Amino acid sequence: MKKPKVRELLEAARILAAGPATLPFPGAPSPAPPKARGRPIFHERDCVGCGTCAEVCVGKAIDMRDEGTVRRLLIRYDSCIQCGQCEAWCITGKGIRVEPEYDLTTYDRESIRDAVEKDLVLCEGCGAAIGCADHLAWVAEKLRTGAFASPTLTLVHLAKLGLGRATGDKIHLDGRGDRMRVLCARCRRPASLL
Amino acid sequence: MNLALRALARSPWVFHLSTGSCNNCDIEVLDCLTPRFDVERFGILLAPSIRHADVLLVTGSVTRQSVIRLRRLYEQAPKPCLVIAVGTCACSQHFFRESYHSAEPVDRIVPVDVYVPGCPPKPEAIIVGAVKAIAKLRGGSVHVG
Amino acid sequence: MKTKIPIGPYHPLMEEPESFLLDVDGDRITGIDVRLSYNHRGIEKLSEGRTFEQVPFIVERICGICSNSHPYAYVLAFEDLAGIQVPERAQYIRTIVAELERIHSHFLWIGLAGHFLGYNTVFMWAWKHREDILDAFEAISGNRQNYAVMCPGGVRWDIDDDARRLIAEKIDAIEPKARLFLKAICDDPVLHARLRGVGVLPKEDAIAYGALGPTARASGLAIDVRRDHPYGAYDRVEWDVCVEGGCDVLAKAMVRARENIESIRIIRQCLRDLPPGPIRVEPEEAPAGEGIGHVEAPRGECFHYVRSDGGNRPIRHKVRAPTFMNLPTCQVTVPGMTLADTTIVLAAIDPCYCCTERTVVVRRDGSRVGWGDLVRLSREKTERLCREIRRPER
Amino acid sequence: MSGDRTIARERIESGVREGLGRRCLALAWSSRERLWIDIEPASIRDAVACMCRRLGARLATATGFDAADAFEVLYHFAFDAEGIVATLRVRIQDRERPEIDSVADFLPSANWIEREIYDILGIRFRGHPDPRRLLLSDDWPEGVHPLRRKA
Repeated sequence: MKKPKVRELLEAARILAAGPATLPFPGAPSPAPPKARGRPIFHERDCVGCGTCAEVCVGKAIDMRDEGTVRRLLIRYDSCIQCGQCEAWCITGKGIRVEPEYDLTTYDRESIRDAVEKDLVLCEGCGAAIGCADHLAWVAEKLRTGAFASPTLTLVHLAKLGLGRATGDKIHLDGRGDRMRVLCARCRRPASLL
Repeated sequence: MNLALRALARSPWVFHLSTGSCNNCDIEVLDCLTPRFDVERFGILLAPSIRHADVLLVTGSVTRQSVIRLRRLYEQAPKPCLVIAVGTCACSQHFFRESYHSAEPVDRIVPVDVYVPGCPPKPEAIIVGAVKAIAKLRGGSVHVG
Repeated sequence: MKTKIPIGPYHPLMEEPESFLLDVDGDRITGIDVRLSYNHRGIEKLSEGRTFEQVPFIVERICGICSNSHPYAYVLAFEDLAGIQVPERAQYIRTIVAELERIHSHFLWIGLAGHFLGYNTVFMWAWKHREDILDAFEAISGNRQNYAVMCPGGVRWDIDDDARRLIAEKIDAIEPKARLFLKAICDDPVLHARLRGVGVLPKEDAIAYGALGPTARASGLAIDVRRDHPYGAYDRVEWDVCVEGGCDVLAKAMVRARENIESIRIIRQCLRDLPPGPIRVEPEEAPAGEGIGHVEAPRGECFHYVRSDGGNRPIRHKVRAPTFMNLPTCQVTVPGMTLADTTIVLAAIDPCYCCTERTVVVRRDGSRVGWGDLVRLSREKTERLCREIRRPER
Repeated sequence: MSGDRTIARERIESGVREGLGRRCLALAWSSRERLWIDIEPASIRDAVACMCRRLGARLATATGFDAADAFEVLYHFAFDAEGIVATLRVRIQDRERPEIDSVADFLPSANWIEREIYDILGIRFRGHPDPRRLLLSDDWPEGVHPLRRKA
């Protein structure tokens, strides 16, 4: 009986000497390590609005909606399980980033969200959304000279660089003369073939 | 603020209820009691019965089998009773929304005062949640009923 | 006097809901019945709606304590199905993470067992030391739990030199504590008086009920998936399977305490031998077919079956958690015990209901003896034993 | 190690062929450690008894699967000494009243496994000692089984 007690008393003395183990939180901040997965935040500058994050989100916390000429990506932190898939699959790698910020406590769960809005490029033939201007420009830059094969990509990219006008009013398609226009895949077919 | 409320704010007793969680949030809640975080220094104690508790702490995604129990426990709680939803499951059910055995998120069943999202939330976040709950109580905007 | 006593499903300390119905004659338990469902969340069905890439995040949330074992078993099943060879470095990282998880889980159990026996100091100490492991996890993977380390074809997070140093540091810090607990379980007379001969699961019953992990190994059944069906880097490091012949709760505690030491040994060797190279291969399209993966979770074998029709989602994903097999052994271990011993006997298998039901929660109404009362009974017994043991020394 | 494994594979394969005889409809290895055996539903009790008693396997679990045209039940056995997982597959053709013999009376570990399969797929196990609901909630409607495919 004595030996084990001596051993445990020694341990207790050691712990006593080591000082309190309790963090001073919330009196003092207790930052998470830099790699910690807290809440993901959109970065407007690097996000191209492709919607990959919404696609891979396991908790279906990211909602993508096209309204008029704007695409809106919305992340709801009350549904986010902080798995980091959105950051891992982000095509630019920087459009949505998981920050080590863990304090999301709130009185109203509708209030904890983050959103980004991106301009859409609409088809001049039918008015359907083709994609975000930044996304198409990003693709054009990836393809380099290959992008010239697609008038849509080229026009959007040039407009992005301040050269010319990409989107215009809706037009009535009448054959090959409309090839050099911003068109969706469906309108591209008659414009190229007829 | 009356005396009972003031006493409550100084030492809230918490009843912990898991409505179908993965255990992580529950362990982090227990972790708050251990030396590193030690919420007992704020007078927060785990209560053995809901009838002794001031705070109902709910974790988990609310399964079909537990939903009646959650409702009944809230009815049995002495009022005012604060409800804290800990973890993303309790806040919104995230992917368990699509499950055949899930009921509704906690806040559709009982009024929730503070949400602590996170999967699991760090014990620090749970402490912040408790602090916010007490602040709300002091502000007097708690569901009394 | 014969009575029926329901326990649970909600009680103050056990973090999960479960419901036991005990048949009691006086102070003796004559029968036990278990009701699940409170924690059933339908994960197997949810899996079918996700891509193979997303499933690990779902199975990770089956259970918080085994939040590495379930994804591990799943990725092994997927790799068995798709015939993927995982890079060597990933195998080592997987092994390190799995063993870290085992240490944190066993410390958690030791703490809870201490609490049930009325040794709250043990609870506080064990959980305090466990924080070190969680810190290591947070530094490697970004989360204290739900590490998201496993992915089909490898691992998501690398262990760089900093992380390696950190893990080594944390392991060095926790080793004397693990040894302290081991010694205490070996020679503490109160623990022996309290646990020896309690909750006996004979070897034949362990086999018949298909007991797994520490529950089986404490009954002299030398099974361990890590050795019998080698995966990860377990066949490249030296370690021993911990088997005890006592069949009682003490033996289960011994197995867990000894496994801590073995886990530390495994991690040290893995950190030393960590080979360079890539940490994952991109999995190709999964062919139609089926695969099986199983790993030794802290509680026993965790078994996953995945079936694919050639698409990007599983058409069937079966999960069998260790507690599903271990819990029915309470039919053998609990009857004959006194009420005061029930808590520790039930806790001895380290039950994990969220795993078992992969998904739910339960509770019985009417007059009930709460788990709290049982814990109190258990503590009173320890105190009595303490006094009795102390007396002859005076 | 690999040499031992080859001998163990042969031993188990011949053991299965001898023990099951003509009841074994097909036998295939998908990898070095995974054996798949097809049998008729009628011979399930003999087959499980053979695996557990004669060959010393441990019943790891059983998986129920709704294969649209039939129900499949896969009994997974682990041979721990040999490092092999063998799976017995039965196909139950009757979609209206899927039934199979229970093995829980002589194998307690199958008790919960079979109750679970009944809950999620509605396959009835004839002669089960305790066929109560295990996983689903008290208010779950009778006759609805969540893992069945929609017709």
